[in-house]
Amino acid sequence: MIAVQTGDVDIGALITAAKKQGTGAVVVFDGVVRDDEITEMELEAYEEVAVKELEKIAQDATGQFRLLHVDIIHRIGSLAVGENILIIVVSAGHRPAAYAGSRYIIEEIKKGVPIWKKELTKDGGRWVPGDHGHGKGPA
Amino acid sequence: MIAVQTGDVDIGALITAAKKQGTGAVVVFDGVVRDDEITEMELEAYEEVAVKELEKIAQDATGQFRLLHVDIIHRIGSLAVGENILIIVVSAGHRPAAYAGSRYIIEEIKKGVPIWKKELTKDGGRWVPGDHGHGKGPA
Amino acid sequence: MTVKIRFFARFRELLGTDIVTDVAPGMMFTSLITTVSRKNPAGYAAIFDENGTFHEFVILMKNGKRIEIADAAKTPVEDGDEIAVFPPVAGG
Amino acid sequence: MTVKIRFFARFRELLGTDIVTDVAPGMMFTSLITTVSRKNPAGYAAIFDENGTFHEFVILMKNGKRIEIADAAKTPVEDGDEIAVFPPVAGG
Repeated sequence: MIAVQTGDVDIGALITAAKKQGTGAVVVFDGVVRDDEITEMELEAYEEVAVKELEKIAQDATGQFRLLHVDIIHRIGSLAVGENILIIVVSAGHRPAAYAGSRYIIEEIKKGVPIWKKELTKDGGRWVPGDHGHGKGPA
Repeated sequence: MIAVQTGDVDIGALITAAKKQGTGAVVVFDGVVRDDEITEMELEAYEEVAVKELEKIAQDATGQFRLLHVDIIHRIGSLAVGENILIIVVSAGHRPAAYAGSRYIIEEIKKGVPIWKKELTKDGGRWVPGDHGHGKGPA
Repeated sequence: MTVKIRFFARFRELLGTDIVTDVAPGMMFTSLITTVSRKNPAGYAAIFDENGTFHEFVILMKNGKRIEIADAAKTPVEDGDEIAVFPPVAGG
Repeated sequence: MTVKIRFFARFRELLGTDIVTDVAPGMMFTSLITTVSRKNPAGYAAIFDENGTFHEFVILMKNGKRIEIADAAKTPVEDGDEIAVFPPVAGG
């Protein structure tokens, strides 16, 4: 399952579904809204492009690390502190591939998928600065 | 929660409980009985010592990677293909610490916690060879 | 002919988004964005520097494919195109 | 005086476990395990080599603490001790 959506998911159910034939290790990454003195976080995506890029990242990771299953769910909309932002579930025959595949996916998402975060504080809001390969982010 | 037990756990509930103040990333490792032409797996532990060593590993990982929460549940008894053997849930402020802490814990468990696995096949059983620091395993 | 312009994040807050506009045949990517973003000086300044060049961090897409800043001035927009302009991504 | 011997995994299958036995004061760790494991030649061979020395992969514990093989011959067992002998671990 690759999705950009407002709703949350049942991680336990995803893990169960990720146990394809040959699975010896499942690794889950769950990115959470951190309490950096914010009231909530607003996420925005260029959805059609983001989904396509997540699909490509999943495909690349599957090939590179021989993953047996990949889920990537990136949430958008308003999220409170402690809510899930990004859930990555991967399964593989052995643990080194599962860890490496999971880490590859999160780093690729950070690099290039068109999603933005605004942290709302009691004094207003601030866009989380991004980091793009071809230049520095805005000051 | 640090435990050596026969029963399974609700990983979703563990993730929710792992979201302590300051959490930005949760990483879950789930080791699963792999279908290596086996009918089931039997796990045995020197329980009191295994629990103490898991507690020490959790404590070391918490200090070394500034983890905010650690769960380690190692199951024993008879497990079917696809069942959870070992569940590690860690939370941290940022993802590098969560991944590194999770990986540290599984590698330390493999090295030194007194737990053994026997794979039952249609032709009998075989003990999974261990690997101990001070010498080669049995032939 | 008609194109749709999508701004995101900070650019969206300053300039709006899903802007459907008529353009003359032969209109180039950079000219189109320059024209549209001039309606709000802060929006223009967020995207362009004082020489009228895209800030190096700005990301451009045409129908979901990246267009390099260096190519944008000579890339024509075509009928039905979806043009996207956004700041560095910060998902994950 | 009484001690409890716990074998695990393959050693348990060959020799049993939770063996409570009376020992004379001054009995050493190695002597005790040698005596107890002799009851099954395959169990003895799993733990000791042809010189009567522990195989280098064997792990020894006394009350949950590791005893090095090199020290086992001169480590006395004491009343109430829990002695553990096991092959390399394979959890995780």
